[in-house]
Amino acid sequence: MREFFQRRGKFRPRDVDQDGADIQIPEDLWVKCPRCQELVYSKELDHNARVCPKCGYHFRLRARDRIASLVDLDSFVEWDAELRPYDQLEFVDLAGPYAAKLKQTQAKSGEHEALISGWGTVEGRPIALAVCDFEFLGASMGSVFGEKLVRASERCVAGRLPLLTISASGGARMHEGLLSLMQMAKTVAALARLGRARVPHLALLTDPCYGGVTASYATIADIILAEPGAMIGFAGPRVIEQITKQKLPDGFQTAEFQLEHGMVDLIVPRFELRATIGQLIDLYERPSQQDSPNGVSAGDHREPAPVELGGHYGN
Amino acid sequence: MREFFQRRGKFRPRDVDQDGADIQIPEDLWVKCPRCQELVYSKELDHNARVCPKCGYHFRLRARDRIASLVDLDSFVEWDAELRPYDQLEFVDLAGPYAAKLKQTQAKSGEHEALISGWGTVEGRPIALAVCDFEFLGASMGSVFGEKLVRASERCVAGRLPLLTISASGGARMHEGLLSLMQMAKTVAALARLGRARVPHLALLTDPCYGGVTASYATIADIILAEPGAMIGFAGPRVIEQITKQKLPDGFQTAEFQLEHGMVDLIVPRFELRATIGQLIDLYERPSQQDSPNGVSAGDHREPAPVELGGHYGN
Amino acid sequence: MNLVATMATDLLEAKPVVNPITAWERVKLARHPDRPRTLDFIHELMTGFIELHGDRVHGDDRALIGGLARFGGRTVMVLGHQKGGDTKENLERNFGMARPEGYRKAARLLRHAEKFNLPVLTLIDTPGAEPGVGSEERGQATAIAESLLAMADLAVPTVAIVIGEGGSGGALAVGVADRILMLENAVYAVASPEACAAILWRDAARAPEAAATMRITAADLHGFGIVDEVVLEQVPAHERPRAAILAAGAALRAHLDGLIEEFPGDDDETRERLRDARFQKFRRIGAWREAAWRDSGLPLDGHAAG
Amino acid sequence: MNLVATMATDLLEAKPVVNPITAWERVKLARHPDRPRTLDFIHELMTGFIELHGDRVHGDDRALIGGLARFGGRTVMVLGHQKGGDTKENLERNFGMARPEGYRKAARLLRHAEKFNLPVLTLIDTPGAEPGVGSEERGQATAIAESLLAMADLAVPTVAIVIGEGGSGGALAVGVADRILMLENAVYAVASPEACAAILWRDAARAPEAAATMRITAADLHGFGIVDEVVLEQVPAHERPRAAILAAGAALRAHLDGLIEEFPGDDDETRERLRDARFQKFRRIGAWREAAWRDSGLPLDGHAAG
Ligand SMILES: [Zn+2]
Ligand SMILES: [Zn+2]
Repeated sequence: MREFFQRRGKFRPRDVDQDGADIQIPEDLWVKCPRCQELVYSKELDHNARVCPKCGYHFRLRARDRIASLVDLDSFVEWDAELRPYDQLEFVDLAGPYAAKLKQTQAKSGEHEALISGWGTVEGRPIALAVCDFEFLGASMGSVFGEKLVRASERCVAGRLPLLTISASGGARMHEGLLSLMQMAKTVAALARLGRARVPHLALLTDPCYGGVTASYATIADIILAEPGAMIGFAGPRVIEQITKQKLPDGFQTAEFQLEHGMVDLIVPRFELRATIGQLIDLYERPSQQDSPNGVSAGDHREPAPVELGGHYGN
Repeated sequence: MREFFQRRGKFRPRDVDQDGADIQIPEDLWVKCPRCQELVYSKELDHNARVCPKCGYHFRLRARDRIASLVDLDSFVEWDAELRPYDQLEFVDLAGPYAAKLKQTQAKSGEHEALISGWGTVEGRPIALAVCDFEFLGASMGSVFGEKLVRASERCVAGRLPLLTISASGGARMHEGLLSLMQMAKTVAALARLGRARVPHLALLTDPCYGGVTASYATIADIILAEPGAMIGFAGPRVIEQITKQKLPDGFQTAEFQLEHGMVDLIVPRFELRATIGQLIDLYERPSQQDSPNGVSAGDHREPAPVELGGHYGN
Repeated sequence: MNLVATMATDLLEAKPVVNPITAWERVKLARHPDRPRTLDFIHELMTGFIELHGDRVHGDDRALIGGLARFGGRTVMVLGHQKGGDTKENLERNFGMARPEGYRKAARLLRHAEKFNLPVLTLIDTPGAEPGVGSEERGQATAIAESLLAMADLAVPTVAIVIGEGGSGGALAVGVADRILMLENAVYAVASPEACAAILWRDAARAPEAAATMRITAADLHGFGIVDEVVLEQVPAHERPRAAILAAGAALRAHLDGLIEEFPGDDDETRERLRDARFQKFRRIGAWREAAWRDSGLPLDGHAAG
Repeated sequence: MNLVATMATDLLEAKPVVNPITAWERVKLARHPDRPRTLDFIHELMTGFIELHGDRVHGDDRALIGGLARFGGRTVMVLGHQKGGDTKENLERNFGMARPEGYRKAARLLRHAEKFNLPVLTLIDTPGAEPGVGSEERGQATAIAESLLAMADLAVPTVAIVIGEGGSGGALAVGVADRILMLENAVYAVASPEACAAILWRDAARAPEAAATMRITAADLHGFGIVDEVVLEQVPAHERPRAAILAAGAALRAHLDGLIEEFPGDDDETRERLRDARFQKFRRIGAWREAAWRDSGLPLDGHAAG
């Protein structure tokens, strides 16, 4: 099997504060699959798109790994990487000031914020991406997250570029108080404009996807995709159990549960995602092109192109 | 108590085929209330808007009685009374040809079709009405029903006149085959135009309201009112019981059930209907009139005007 | 002539386009278990189909499906009732009887089509909307009405085709189209012949008689001006499904091309003109007369001015 | 200056508009059982209120109500969370915690308001959207998102006022307004101080500390540029409810008049201008900096250019 993508450590962002090396996972590490409990060789997992080869469990992906796994080689151009979170509230909790926590998190994650945005091509078709990095404070929705998403959306309106949002988030960022909550309104208002411009917004919900993200931009998309087994909801399962003292039903809040309850359009296994996105862009981008003389479209049943990944960041 | 309206026999349409006298209810008849099983003196029932004085049960109203109970004295002008149903299918069932059945029904009901339309004023405010007469073949939705409703709606667009539909129906008229079914599309398409013209459509659902009527124009209204206790649904309870072999829940398909399930805006007792309709027209008709100097609207809390009824048809 | 009379359609001139087999025989053909179903048409006629799921409020109805696909060089939104091929699939598909979730999904996908200016194709094949406690609780009537409204209001070209059973409001909910086609052995009725017979003959077994008088065949409905084109089946579709599918595809293509030629672009004026034409199409459907007033001394009934 | 830096709002200039009582004391005032609630405001300030019910898909939420009324010589659509006055009513009102039905009703009534060009007033008073199995099954997140979208897209003037507790996404769902007002002792927060304390201090009892650092008071939020006007309470609203209601009414009236003066009529151009102004309002909210690239040799962090 081809390598699905290179190890995460190699997609080091260009402007990290600290060298990414200290958070690289050694290639010979064994990882325990949280679903089937089997041990999987880390390198094998990477070669398999971080999908458990034993049971199909989809491990979480870092934002840059996700982007690398989707876009054509060397095609991704990042936007607004210079935006930095800022502790306007002078928020201090048990762990100390938010400002210090930010520095720590930036160093540990190698990212400045929880959302990476930019554009690239998928099977040759341009698309904008806005991708959550759950390793950055649970991809909570702070001011920079909101601002980056809004700027991406504005570029999409201007350039008539379809937008793919890929979400995984614990919800709001409490350290930014109501400014964080307001990012729900801000991003929805921006995407409302994208909608009025009739530019498609595709959303991919990945594990875990909760709170402010699910209750704002992610679920008003034109097409809602989800990864198999992803946990998706408004309130987290522990909160619900604590408050209602109810045992939660089996499979509660999984992507499959959301499909059954009418909340998502389709569940796409990671291996098929690139092809599905390509096919969707294609459907929107050439709505009435004559593509064959005999009345049946040709070339719509593309074979998923070989997945070429990650190389442009380093290897 | 004032007479709520005159006996139905007196609202004889101007152009009946046969004299209405033979279907007048004698004034001294006793009527058994289907809910509380008490005997009510017929005249007392009429004086009480045909609401059971013992238990509040709302007896069904004929279309012209309903109109008389709502509009200002002498204000109603009927539309399209000259439209006649026509047996295009040459439909024949166990009881004989549809054409013959129509004649019989017209004679017995004193109406030419199941929908009476026109306009009048309610507390001085002009409004169009389209009212089902359940006594006419269960107010099934035939071609004339549809055509009259469409013409009424077109007049409302032209004159920016709010439309009140009052429905009670068993559903489609099988004797008119697919022409009957298509009246659902035809009326909805007409009301879609009314909607695009931003003219309000108020709907009152009364007992019983099923099938094609509930599944078309009646439930796409801007405001949906229902009479207390009215049975409202898509499929009838007997059909559902037969097919599903399930016992139906208590109160299934009542107006109160529909309110609880989010399908109607409010339940209006018959005595309050005139005032509620007046208030609603008022809210739409003068959306931003300065009606008091101190910033709080005056005159919105009108006392329900004394109900003056029916006289213009005869008494 | 003293009589004011109008007729929306002219029955007298309608001629059967096919051999006279009985209406009841057609009902049996329309319901034949081997008759091609919606997904067979989609897979044969279209490419790149991506099924979209869910009503965003309660569930996903497997009896009424829809999604994006390429057809005739265009991206279209395709919707249709889906019956099952065997008992297991029929249970999953609820025998093609949609629930409120199905109609709400339909309305959602119709709005999606309008947003992206995609033409809509619908395939009709259902015994009717599901009658049931749950469906009533979740507003079956309201859901159907809203799907009708979404179709009536749609500003993109729409073509519907009845491929099997066109059963009542549950069928019409996705049938308010600019063009309505029917396969020759499909039927389209206000109620099932069995239900009609049970009510009007007090005996469901008299369904064949009911079927005949209800005028439910493609030829009848073409005669009434409801159906724009009858797609012939050289042999019944269950015997040669691919031939029927391709014939349907050619007809769908021709009507869609015609509509797009007549209503090109997505500017406000074209959209309004399209909606208006659709309204006028349905506006004409029905049979009625206009009588003079009784007090003018004229007879109440007259002959149709065909 | 080498540093590229922006700040959306200027905290440094924000001054408390009232006596410095603690944030936690305000939380207690905001939740006081005798504090006037949405229906008290409606009945005192408006006439001819007709409550409209139902989401047309599943139910009617008594925790989030709405309807038509006359206010300031205009017909308005008014929406608000409704807490109960006693235990019985609180159970009926679910303590003001709306379910998906409530947010879907809100979206429906917002579209209604737009259709008839009626301005919208919303009153915010909720601990938050209900967390529960049923709410999740029926798409609580989706319902909130669609209410946000409906408000963002609305082409009529909207004024929101936080009258008590503004709790998280469940509050914001009806808060995407052209003007946002707050009563002086109301609070508005991304999470309850108890929840925040439980997570960040691992001890819900430290809610008072959390409340202080979360900056949830009207004065704070006015300082951040989120709240347009703080409506003073001469004494806490539960002591003299009518005075607070009338003060709120006057402020609502002034902002609504101002909006209608700025955006008169319902032509396409005005509607687009109104939507655009609303977008720009929310577009500005947030705190961030723009740093130069590391490889340009500049420091990553800098001072705010206030
Ligand atoms: Zn595994
Ligand atoms: Zn009684």
